Amino acid sequence: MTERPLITDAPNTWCPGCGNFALEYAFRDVFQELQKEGISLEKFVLVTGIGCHAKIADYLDVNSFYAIHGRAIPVATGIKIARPDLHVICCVGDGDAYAEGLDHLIFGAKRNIDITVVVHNNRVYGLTTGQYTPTSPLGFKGRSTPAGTLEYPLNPLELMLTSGATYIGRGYTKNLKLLRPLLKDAILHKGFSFLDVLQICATYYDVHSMYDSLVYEVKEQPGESYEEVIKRLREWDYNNKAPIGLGTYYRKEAPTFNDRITVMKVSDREREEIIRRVLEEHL
Amino acid sequence: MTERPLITDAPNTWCPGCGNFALEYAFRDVFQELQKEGISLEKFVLVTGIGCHAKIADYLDVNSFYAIHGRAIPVATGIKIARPDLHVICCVGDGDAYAEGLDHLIFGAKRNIDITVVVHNNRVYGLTTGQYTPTSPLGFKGRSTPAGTLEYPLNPLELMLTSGATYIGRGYTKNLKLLRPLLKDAILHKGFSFLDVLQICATYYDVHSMYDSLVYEVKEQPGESYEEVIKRLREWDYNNKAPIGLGTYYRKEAPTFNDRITVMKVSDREREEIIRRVLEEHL
Amino acid sequence: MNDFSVLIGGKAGEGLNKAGQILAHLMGRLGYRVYMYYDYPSLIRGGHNFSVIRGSEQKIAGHRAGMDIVLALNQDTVDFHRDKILPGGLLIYDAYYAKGEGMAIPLKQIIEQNKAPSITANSGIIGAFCKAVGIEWGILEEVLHRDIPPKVLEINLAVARGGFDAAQEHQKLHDLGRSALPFITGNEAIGLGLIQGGLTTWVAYPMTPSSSLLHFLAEMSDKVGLKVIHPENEIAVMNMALGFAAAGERVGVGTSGGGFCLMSEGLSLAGMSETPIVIMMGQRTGPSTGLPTYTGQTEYHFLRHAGQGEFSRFIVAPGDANEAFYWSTVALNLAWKFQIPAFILTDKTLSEGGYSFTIDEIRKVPVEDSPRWDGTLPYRRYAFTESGVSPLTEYGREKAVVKVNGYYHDPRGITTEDPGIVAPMQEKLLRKLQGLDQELVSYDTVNQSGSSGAVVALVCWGSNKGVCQEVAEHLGLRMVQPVVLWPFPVDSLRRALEGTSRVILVENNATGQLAAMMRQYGFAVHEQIHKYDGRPFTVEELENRVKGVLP
Amino acid sequence: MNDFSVLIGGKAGEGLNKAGQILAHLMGRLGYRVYMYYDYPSLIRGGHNFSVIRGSEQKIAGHRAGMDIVLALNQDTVDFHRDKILPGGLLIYDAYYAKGEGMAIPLKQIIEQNKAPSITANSGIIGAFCKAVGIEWGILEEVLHRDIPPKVLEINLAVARGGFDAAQEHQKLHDLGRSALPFITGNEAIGLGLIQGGLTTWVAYPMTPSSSLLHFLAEMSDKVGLKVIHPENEIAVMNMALGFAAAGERVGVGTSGGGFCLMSEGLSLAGMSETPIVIMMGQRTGPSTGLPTYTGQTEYHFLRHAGQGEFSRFIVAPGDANEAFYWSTVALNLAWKFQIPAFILTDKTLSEGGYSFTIDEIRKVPVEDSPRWDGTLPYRRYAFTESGVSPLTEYGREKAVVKVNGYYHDPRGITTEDPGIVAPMQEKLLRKLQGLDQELVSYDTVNQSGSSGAVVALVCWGSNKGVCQEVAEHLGLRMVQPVVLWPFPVDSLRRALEGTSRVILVENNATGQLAAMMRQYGFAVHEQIHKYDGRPFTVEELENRVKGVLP
Ligand SMILES: Cc1ncc(C[n+]2csc(CCOP(=O)(O)OP(=O)(O)O)c2C)c(N)n1
Ligand SMILES: Cc1ncc(C[n+]2csc(CCOP(=O)(O)OP(=O)(O)O)c2C)c(N)n1
Ligand code: SF4
Ligand code: SF4
Ligand SMILES: [Mg+2]
Ligand SMILES: [Mg+2]
Repeated sequence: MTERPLITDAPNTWCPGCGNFALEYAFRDVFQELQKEGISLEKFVLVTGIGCHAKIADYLDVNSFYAIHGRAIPVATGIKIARPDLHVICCVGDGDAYAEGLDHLIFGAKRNIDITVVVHNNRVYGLTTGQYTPTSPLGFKGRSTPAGTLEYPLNPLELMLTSGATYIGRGYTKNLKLLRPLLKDAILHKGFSFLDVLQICATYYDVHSMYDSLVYEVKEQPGESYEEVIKRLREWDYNNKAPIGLGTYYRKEAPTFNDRITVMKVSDREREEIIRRVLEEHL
Repeated sequence: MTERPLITDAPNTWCPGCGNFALEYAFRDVFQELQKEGISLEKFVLVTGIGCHAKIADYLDVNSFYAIHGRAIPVATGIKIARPDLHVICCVGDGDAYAEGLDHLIFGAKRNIDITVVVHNNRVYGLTTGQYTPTSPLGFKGRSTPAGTLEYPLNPLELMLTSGATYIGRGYTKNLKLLRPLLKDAILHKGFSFLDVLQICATYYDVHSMYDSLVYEVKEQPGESYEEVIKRLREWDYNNKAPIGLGTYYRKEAPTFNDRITVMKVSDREREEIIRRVLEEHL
Repeated sequence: MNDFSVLIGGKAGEGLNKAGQILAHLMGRLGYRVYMYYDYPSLIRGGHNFSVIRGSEQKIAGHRAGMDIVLALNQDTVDFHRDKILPGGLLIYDAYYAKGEGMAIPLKQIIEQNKAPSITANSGIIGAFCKAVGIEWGILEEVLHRDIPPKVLEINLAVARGGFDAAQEHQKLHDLGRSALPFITGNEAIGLGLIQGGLTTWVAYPMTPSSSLLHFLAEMSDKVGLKVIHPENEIAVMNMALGFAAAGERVGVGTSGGGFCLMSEGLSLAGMSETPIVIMMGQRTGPSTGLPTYTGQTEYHFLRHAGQGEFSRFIVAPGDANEAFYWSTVALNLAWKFQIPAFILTDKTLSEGGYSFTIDEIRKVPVEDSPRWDGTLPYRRYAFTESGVSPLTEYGREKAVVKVNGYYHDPRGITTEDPGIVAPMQEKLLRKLQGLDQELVSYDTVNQSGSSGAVVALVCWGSNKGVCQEVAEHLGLRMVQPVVLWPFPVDSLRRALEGTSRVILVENNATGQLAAMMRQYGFAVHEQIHKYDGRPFTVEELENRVKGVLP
Repeated sequence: MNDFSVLIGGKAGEGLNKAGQILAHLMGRLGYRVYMYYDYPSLIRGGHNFSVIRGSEQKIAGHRAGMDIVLALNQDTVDFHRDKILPGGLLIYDAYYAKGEGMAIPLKQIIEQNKAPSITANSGIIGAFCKAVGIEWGILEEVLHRDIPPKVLEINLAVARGGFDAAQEHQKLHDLGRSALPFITGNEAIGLGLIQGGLTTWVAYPMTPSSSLLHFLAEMSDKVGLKVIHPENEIAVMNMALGFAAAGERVGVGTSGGGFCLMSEGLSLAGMSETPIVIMMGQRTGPSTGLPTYTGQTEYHFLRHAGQGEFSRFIVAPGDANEAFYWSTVALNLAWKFQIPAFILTDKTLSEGGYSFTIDEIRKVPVEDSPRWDGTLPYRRYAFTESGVSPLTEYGREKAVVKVNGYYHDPRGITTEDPGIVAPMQEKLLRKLQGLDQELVSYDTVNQSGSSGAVVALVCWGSNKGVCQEVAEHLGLRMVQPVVLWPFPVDSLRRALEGTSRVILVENNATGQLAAMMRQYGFAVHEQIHKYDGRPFTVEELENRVKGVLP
């Protein structure tokens, strides 16, 4: 078994107090734990969008694809279809996954492709210096909306349930103790796993005291109906003050996209044979 | 009041038996009715994507923007923000609105922009000759999936509710009597109105006998809770056989995007004055 | 020389593409080399569709304006095409749905007698055609056996026989006594060439004229172990394909202009991250949705420059099915060998046109790949090398940490903003073009035909190859066709144009895209012939246009 | 000549951009014309940021490598920049966080004494700077009053005073005795130019270096009645903007390369549907995410050819703030007058650089619009005209049925596939370029400076104007800068280059994009100087590079 520190020597450029650190360390710990449980480190692939969150691709010493803004999920999908043996994890931002590339998030869930999507949801565009995102509250004063936004936020958990995600949870970067098992759980879930992680942006949207006063741990309710799950998911609408549940909200066993694919290997010789045969059909 | 036939002389190229005819005539009738009720015809703007459905932009003799595949909704949004006095209606396809441009549909709903989106949902790509769409049933054998699709369909009604649409209904091209009042209702609703219209594709997906045996008219239930609405919306999942409700499922009064904007007009002289002032601030 | 053209026309939904193929197969049986042009508007039923099938002793890749036979299933066909009938030619038409001068066939009656569906009118008029040109019933029977699905074979045979019996012999189509060649479309040739090159995955979103390639590969997927994925849109297509490539698949994507726009951001990511990818780009008449089912040659420069930043790419524009097959294999090889995007640039004419295909004339190309990682640790995805190409490995290899990155990065793939790494990394990206250029020395990047000593040259690219070649032969001109469009084959083109004093460019666009590129490299362009109404040139039309600019 | 440069450096989050502005304002007060370069990596806190502020008697638009004063808030600044200090220059540094040779200021103590936040270190070191160069306290006080928000003014004044008192006079910065000019960034100049041109709507998604224009216009929106919309992504941006334009708004969008890729399909729709639109395209170092906060000039050809099909467009690349203002107004006018997309092509250097701005030197441009519909029925959105421009009206006008269409269409805007309409419609789209070319005769599309009789010309575009102009002056060369990049100003460029025998191109890219375009139009290019590490040229660096290629 490799003994790797798992953190690269790339200089870390997150702001002091940034919630991304918690995610970085949680991932490191979970990778180490999973390695002990027999998953070799080469089997992890981290796919990221662009934003502060995405720098994690440089910081964690595992396979990575540092892709483009909003497009981590299709990249991850390609990797997973090609190589079902890999654990493909997307670290994406809320601007990334809920604005620029929202459709891919929904289609990932719809396909139940067996990847894990972790949204570093700081409810702001961090790297581009503080504009609103689809989960910013109504009236958010960002640099593109100095007079306040004109839209209500989306509730990503509800959206994911509707879209077919088979694992849905919410984490919080100030609750590392919960974050680790959540990440591990999501990674090990077979099917499309979705985690919305409330991540503190120390510079542009530091609402940790608000979160601290509202969060509580949810307990999984295995026998629940779909409507009951929705009700729970809607307890907090990302806008008004309400109790904010952390933990696993939903989990379902279902065939994944890969489960439905069967492909055989064909040699170069066989290919030529097939081409000849096709051409004969076209005489 | 103008007396216009409302159907252009453009040669109609839909297949015999195509459900788009029903939509064309329903629109014509509704425009005529609304004109009688005092909305002048110039106030309607039809924005379309690309596909068989989109040809309606050529056939109806009203203002139109025949846009590109998947992008009718942003075009319509721009028109509506610029000109709140216009009634902006998007005729889009299921490939168009649920695949290529799904994000725009969700953001239209999220903004509660006061436009009407009518999806000609034939559950197939018509114009590109019969591939599956996001509402085709699992296992659909289209030209890109000869062995059958590997994904469950989306339920667009549920997705729209989650996203913030304030009017949600379902129509059927073989029920013209219901289609007309539905269209009218959706157009007159203030806020984002969404109609999924089950449209027969005579050539690539003619399931009218299935629909005929399953459809029934839903009655609006004004006092319903959100979870109850969802339950009703989920009665049919676009995959399995189940009763298919037609009519209005949801309606809510809420401020629209335009309601939240206030813009004043500024003359060219005033502009120059402001520029001078800004420059003085930069000394 | 034997050169024979037949046009069959009717409404969309009447199977005119299929009918054209049957006619092509019939001519093939008589030893003809065949080309087929299929013209259809963007609609599913109705309108006016037609196929022109031309057979010749020589291999051809273009159609003529004049027709020996016109087969009219409706009045539109008579009205639109009667003027094209050559002296001594013949109109064969449906006696019920059309009026005209020629041979009327009571198809409606025949169909009714046989209680056949109306779509069999096709077979009926093809029966009449066979009789008229002296093709034996037995040959038609055999072709229909191959081309018509068993379920409906009997009924089609019956109607074809009815048509055959109702017609009279008009002009004997000479039997060349050679065996038939496979008849395939440009897109089928691309698909087969890719399969030959070891393609394992195809990702595409439907868009004319690339859809038929998606359909063909989807049909083939079971047979050749191909994964064929049709995702939510072209953005997903491109990025998913890059994921496949990074995971070790040999992958390609197909699209047309509008879809390609959406891929261009991912293209730039491919460039920066050095992820190989093959892109089939089928041109049609633009701008925007333009004429979705017609042709054009307007995306050469767009492909050349698409995506922000500067990086190496390869563009090839095959001129017929043989070239399409061969260069598709090569494009896959070059994409992987150099870890760059490789474009197969086609247009509707090539992609959906039908060609006699001669696989035995095609030079065999073995599957080539990137240099592979030798296991030295740490793995450096972007190791600096003389060639600019770094040894490749895919995710999951023991001990390798594979970091793919769209930012500027150090050799390990970790983001850097250090100007001392950025500049050599940019050079690495562009240095591959030199290797590519050298590699291409051993390929025929510029085709030449016609009169090799002629001082007037017709220069064209892509699907105009066929018509230009013929016109050059008729008029004693030189024909020069760059097949590789990037890196621009300056030396080969210079050699091909040596001794010319007048260079005439022929393009299906309005501005002259190859002309602009040639000028950039110091080549003189004296005349430009453009066509931009969505229709390809016929031989006659081009010949007249060329005569108009000859001194 | 008075020419003075100061560099202030520290970590991101320490307000070094703001500090640079204050320094610029201070020099402005002494009558200097100022240019500021701001260098920062893509991160929010930490790392190394610095601003170079240069004042000169003449207007300048570039920075020098050598510094008269370096203000170091940390050790990195000392380490990275100490070599740049000119003979007689001075290092002023924070006594606690840095070590060096020069003037140590006990900023930490001053801050602690005043119980000030650490970000005020900025003001402290600026105080020291003022004392060192003999700027009176009163002037600094006045500038801080304007530049620092009232809430934190007192505390900053106190720290500044502490710094001022702790420093010694070193070298007197000559007071030129002229009044100050406004100091604005390139993006602010564009924003103001667009407002001057009657902009009513701005739609954008954040992307460096266009974000600051979005922010500026968002701040201005209340004052000038501007709608500023930030939608879900760039695809929405472009298509939404086309909706605005069709509804009668004067609208623009802003982005950088990756976002522009996503707009290119909508761009082609603008072309086909003849919907006017202004696009501000801020270049940064590519490919892909590249170096998001650094500069480049790699999208000229991409803009020229983006989008499928062929249609008219306008591209202007201003070289400084004055040009940015003027040409932004003009771009809006031309977009509307010709119903085409008009690009304002900038780069990070121009967009985020600071310039002394002289509005009074800018030729006044009245707002121009399309010819308007005269009410004749039926309204024909795409009426054929000699100019190719059809009279415009927007949705909602009584009796007008306005049909906008991205397919080929007849004059009413109804889809057609008729080759007899398609060809003239394509010609209509391209004919506008001729009108545009004629229109541009009355504009200075190519700038010339330096020694007008010189036989050696430095040719550049965009933000390289400033450095090239200076180098040309130093070396007695001619400086030629095409501002309009499309339609390519062939005649003006020819005139500007008349009499030259050696043409040296200077570009912030690796392949030479202007060079390629010039070659295409038959211009000789003898030497090419490239820089592609994301950093702009300094005057000295360019001068050396030019000397290296001079005979
Ligand atoms: C196509 C495209 N548009 C815009 C950008 C600029 N951009 C970089 S990161 C980012 C937003 C980041 O926000 P989020 O995803 O929430 O990440 P965070 O920085 O908050 O972690 C944007 C808009 C880009 N890189 N690409
Ligand atoms: C960007 C882009 N991709 C692909 C296409 C090709 N295309 C035209 S219509 C269409 C699908 C139409 O399906 P749908 O929206 O369901 O409309 P329908 O024809 O069924 O009415 C596609 C993929 C296109 N025009 N643009
Ligand atoms: S800006 Fe916010 S999200 Fe980005 S590094 Fe700083 S604290 Fe973290
Ligand atoms: S293909 Fe289907 S949707 Fe299209 S016109 Fe024909 S029946 Fe209608
Ligand atoms: Mg964020
Ligand atoms: Mg459809």
